[in-house]
Amino acid sequence: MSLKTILLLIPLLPLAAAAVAGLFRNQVGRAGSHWVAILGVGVSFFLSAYVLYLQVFGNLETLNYSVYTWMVSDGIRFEVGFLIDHLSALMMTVVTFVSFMVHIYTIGYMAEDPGYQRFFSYIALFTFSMLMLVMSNNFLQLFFGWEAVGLVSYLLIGFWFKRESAVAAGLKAFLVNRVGDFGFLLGIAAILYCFGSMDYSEVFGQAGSISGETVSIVAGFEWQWITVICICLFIGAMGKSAQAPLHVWLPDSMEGPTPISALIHAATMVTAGIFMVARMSPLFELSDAALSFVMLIGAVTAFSMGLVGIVQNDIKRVIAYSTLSQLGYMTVALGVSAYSAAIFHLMTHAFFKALLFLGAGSVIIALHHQQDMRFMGGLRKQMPITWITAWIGTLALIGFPFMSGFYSKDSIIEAVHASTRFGSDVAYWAVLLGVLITSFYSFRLLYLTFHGQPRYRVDVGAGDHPPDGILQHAPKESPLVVTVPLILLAIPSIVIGYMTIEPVLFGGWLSDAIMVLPQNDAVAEVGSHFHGPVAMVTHALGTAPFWLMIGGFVLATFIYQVRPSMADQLQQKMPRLHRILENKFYVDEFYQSVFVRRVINIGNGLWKKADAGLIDGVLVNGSARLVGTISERIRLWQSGFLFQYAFAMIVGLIGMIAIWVMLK
Amino acid sequence: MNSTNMLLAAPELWVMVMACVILIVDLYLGEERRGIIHMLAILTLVFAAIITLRADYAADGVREAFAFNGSYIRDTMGDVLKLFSFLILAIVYTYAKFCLRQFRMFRADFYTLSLFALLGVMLLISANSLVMIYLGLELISLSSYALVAFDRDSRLGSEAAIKYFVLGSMASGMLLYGMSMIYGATGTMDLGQVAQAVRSVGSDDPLLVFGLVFLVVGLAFKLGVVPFHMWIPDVYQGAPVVTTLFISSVPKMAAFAMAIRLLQTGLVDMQADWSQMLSILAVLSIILGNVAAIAQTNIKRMLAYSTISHMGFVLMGLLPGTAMGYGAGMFYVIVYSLMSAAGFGMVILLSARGVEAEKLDDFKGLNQRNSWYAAIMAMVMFSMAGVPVFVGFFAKWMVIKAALDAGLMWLAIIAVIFSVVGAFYYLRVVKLMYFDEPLTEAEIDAPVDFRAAISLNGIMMIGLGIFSSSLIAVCMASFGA
Amino acid sequence: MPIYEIVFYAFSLVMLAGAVGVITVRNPVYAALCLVLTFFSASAIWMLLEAEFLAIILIVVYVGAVMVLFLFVVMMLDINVAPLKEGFIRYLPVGILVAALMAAELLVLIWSKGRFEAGAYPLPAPNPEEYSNTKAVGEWLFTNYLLAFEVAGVILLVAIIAAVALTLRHRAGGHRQNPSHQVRVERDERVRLVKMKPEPRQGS
Amino acid sequence: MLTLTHFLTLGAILFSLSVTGIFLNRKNVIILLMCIELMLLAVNMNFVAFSRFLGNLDGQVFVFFILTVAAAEAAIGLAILVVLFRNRQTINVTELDDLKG
Repeated sequence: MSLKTILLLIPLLPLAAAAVAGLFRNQVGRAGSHWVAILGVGVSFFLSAYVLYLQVFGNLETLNYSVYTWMVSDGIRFEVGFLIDHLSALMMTVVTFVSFMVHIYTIGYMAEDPGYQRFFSYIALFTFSMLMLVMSNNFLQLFFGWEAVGLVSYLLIGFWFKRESAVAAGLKAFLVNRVGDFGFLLGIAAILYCFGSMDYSEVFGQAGSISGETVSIVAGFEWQWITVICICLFIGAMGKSAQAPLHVWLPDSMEGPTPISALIHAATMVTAGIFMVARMSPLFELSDAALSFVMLIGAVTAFSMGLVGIVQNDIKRVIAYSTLSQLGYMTVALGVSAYSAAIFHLMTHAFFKALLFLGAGSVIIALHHQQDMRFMGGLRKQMPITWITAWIGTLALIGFPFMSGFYSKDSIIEAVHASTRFGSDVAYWAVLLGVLITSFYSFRLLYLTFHGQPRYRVDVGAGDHPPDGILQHAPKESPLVVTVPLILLAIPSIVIGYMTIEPVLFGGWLSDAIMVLPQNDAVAEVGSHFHGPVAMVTHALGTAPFWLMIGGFVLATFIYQVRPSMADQLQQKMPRLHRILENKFYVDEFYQSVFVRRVINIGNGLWKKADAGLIDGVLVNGSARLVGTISERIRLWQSGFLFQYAFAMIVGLIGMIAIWVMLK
Repeated sequence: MNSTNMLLAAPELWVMVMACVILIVDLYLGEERRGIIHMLAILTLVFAAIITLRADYAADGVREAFAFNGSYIRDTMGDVLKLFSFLILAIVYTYAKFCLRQFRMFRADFYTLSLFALLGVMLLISANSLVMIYLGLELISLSSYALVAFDRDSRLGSEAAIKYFVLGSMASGMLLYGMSMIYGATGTMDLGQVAQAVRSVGSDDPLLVFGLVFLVVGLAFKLGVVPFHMWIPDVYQGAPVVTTLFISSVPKMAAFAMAIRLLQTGLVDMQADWSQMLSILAVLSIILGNVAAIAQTNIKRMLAYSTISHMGFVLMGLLPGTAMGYGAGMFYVIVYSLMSAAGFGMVILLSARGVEAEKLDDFKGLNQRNSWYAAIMAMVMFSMAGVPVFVGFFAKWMVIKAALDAGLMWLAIIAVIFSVVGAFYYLRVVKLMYFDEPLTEAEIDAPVDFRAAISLNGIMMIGLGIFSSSLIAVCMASFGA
Repeated sequence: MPIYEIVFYAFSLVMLAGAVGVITVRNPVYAALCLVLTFFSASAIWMLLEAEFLAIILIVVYVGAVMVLFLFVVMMLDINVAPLKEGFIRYLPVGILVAALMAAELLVLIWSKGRFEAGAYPLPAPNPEEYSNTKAVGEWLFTNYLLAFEVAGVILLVAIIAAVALTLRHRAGGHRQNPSHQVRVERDERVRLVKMKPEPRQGS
Repeated sequence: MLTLTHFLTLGAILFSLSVTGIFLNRKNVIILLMCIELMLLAVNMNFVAFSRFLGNLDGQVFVFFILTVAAAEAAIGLAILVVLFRNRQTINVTELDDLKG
């Protein structure tokens, strides 16, 4: 098999699987559809890994070729083409690996769902779209992939379409993403206008030629074309990668099934924006203004979304806000020209965040779709594998030494520190404090879910839909199809950072895809102090991020571990206190009132006011309502009366004569 | 006047003769053998297509040929538009047979009237003089008025018909007033000679500008662009769905051809003036069509407003006055007609015995009732919304590009913004089909030819999108771009 | 030749008066008659323009056929006259304004800088004695405008089909003859031969 | 002396009157149809005048076709009117507002 055939097969196998599972769902049956999908995506993963292997050890050159030309109009080619360099090979492998794991996991998670085949069809279709997006060598295909992953995402958020909230969440995701896509489309249009081409290599080749040209959008203000293009493209990335203030759809997207949250809304699709900006680095590098904008948006997201995560009770929402915050870290990295650090964090994050989501899913199955952490607790005994893997995921997330997240996150913080770009000191504080917050909410989640006493009761006769806190069956460890992916994801979560930091980040491995101007190169600055992964750990032990992380751990342990156990001892002697302390709410309230009321209030405020009020209320619903109101007004013009229609025509005629005959 | 002249117009003559034949054959057929009429009509279209394709006039580099003292023209644009008229009308007939049977209105009148309307469409497409434009237009209009009132017992149908009639006649009156001005200024009816005369008189003659305004008004009414659009929603809603299906598809192509003949052939030197007029009309249509559609609950009415915005896009292709733009407009109008046919075809499909499925809610949960039909409707909606890959995207893209090339940045921006607004109501239909509970579990049943036609029509939405280059090339070649 | 001017102004005034009558009178029958008057005067003015054929056609076709059709429908529908003119006065100012605007725009063009004065459009010499307008129009119709003439025929056919399709109703329970059944009738359907024994004559 | 201006003025006034009539009449659809006839008459007036002053017959022939079409139009219009009256027992323009919005 030639290499080009392999490359073609990588996206087409999932597509074929999607078609079989979707169109012939009744013929192939449930087992048939999951076998087809897993086989398609699995083979696709191994082929991607093979391509990556060839690049790492076989010195495979960068491939850039056209697969199928749609049409040529005015010298602009519309085509499907592949650009296979280190960046895309890495993305392909990550995407197919996580997707493969999620496929296996789905067998267990969706076992009882009537839409089983449909689900497999969708996620295989998603894999195809995502692969087309990352493998693209032109803007048109990028846009197609972009829209296609979005489309599948809405379908999957609204997968349980009988739930009103799921449908609303799907619609919200759609509307918010329209704003981003609009910017993205404008950006592509501007590129087409400036360069007359949709091809990456042609556009990047000419990028320098327009660096001085300006455009006046609002009269009197001259904008650099390149800045306009980059900001428009980044607005697209903000929508897809859920950066503030376009982040509101992501927490709501947790209405979808958990495997989807893991695959699409944590590991792959939401990182498309990060990938896109990294891919466009030859453009972004030319505009300091755009990069500053990127960095500040990222910093705001990284910090504020972490805060919001602290006050959530839904286990998936906590992880969702954590995802937002981590995406913010990646965006900050992009903003300081540390593209390779962003991609590196994207990769490690894909593994450990997918792991955390799948772990959460495992808990959710065990508790019969209970997602509220106030009704969990003490699950470590019943679910040891989930528990251990969740710990691994958490340690990776908070950046514990030697774990994958440590290397990627520390590199970002160092790069921000080293950067001299306008605003980078603000961003530095944001990412630094973000470490404390990340550590705090991560451990809170762990403690509330796996430690302490169970806050649910098992009642065999409770019926099919028992109230919160009552379970029909005792929770037990999930089946192998669920735990095996957890274990397989836990391994890279531990080792991938240690193994790959040197080549990916400092060895210039990604430099065939990413362009950084020498004066902006923060990663090189960090790299000059790099003496191997072990030395990095020893060095880190004396720096702020490590101690902030420990601080978060201590704080969470004190509040969620120490205090409830004290309560256990006291509860027999003091029955009045028993009632208060038995209920975790009271602990939360104590902690809220005494400890960090301000922080909590800010978190709550951000969530309620900014999210629910301003953005949902004014921007999303408000503009929809405005259009609706205008629409209702316009309906009144169509009064149904013949003479008014005639009148409109006559007035139109008189007006046109007046304008074109009389006024000339 | 010799026989070769006659042969050029062979497709028209064939359709005219067959319309009369069907009229007579029907007298000898009982209720139960009406299917023969349908077969005859399809046969008419097939042979008309074959006759049109046997175009030997373009043999040696000649791109156009004239007949009947220059009042009739055959050219590539005309042939392509006619061929698509035949195709779409064949699809319309397939939908209509099913629908008319269901509504117990299966009469030959529908076929004869629509064939005469087709004759009008063909004549208008091939018209090269003011007289032929007027007559072709009236032939379409008169047949359409009657078709709107076709369901004789419908209150809404007769209301729509009288509104259409009064406004349509008024628009013809205005068009004629404009023609009289043009005639007065140039002294000829022949469009080629009009162009020459305009050159010698000078395009800033107020008499010509005056005539132009009236012509544009007549044209705007026929296309249905703001503020001459008022008839469209009422007529689309009030007419029986088969009629709506017909008048929303085939005559639009004729209206486009009429614009080309009048503006490009006849008044090309006044391009600066009509370009401005069309741009105002186009903007108003795109804005009003998309915004007003949002508040609609009746799918026929919603599609009517969507038509208004689509016609705004067609104008956008016309107004730069470039070959690229004309080609883009032609591509758009063909694509629009196909989309519209598919959209109303779905309305017909869902109409159970004698009740039109014209509420948006009738589409609720279609996916659960039949996922293939839901997929077709979704493709149509995506295409209308201009989602990439689907053919509607390419149509919008070409048109916007033509405007950009002509330096009309503001127009392009408005078009893009409001097509994003417009995406909302198209996607609402998709949402209803996929995420809502069906109101009825009734089986959706249709004869095999209907299913084949609607499947073909639906697949065109994506098929023409993926393989759009050849059709675009044909449209461009019609104008030498 | 003041006689031309006198004829022109006289008939113009009658014509415009008739037109005003059409849009203002209450009773549709009167409106139709006003329209007849308008057409009649227009016909006279066309005579001045030496379009004799059209002038005759206008009388024969319009006054003779179309207006009769109008009157026929008005009377058939039997509409209540009184309420039909309500609100007329209320909208009159707007109506006058629109009319004035429209007319002003048209007249500004027509009266501008002698655009249509004799300089630009000189009055051609009267047609010679033996000239026949009807023959000339007829020649054009059947040569230059052959296709248009055919299409006009088709349009009239469509009008017939449409009018019949819209208004012809078969009344339920009505008794209609079917000629084809009548022609194809067999003897057996009409005559029944009955074999019977001859009856002996009574009382013989 | 009579010039083209006179005839065109006549046509213009007639056109304006008919347009106003369509807008002004709110009660009776038949009057609307008559106004349309008036409008066509205005157009015909223009054509005949131009034809005379340009000295070419095209205008007259066009008027012939307009008259033909107008007759057909009147027939169809009145047929629709009859259908309308049968269905609604009224031809009052202000009551024809079932279709709107």
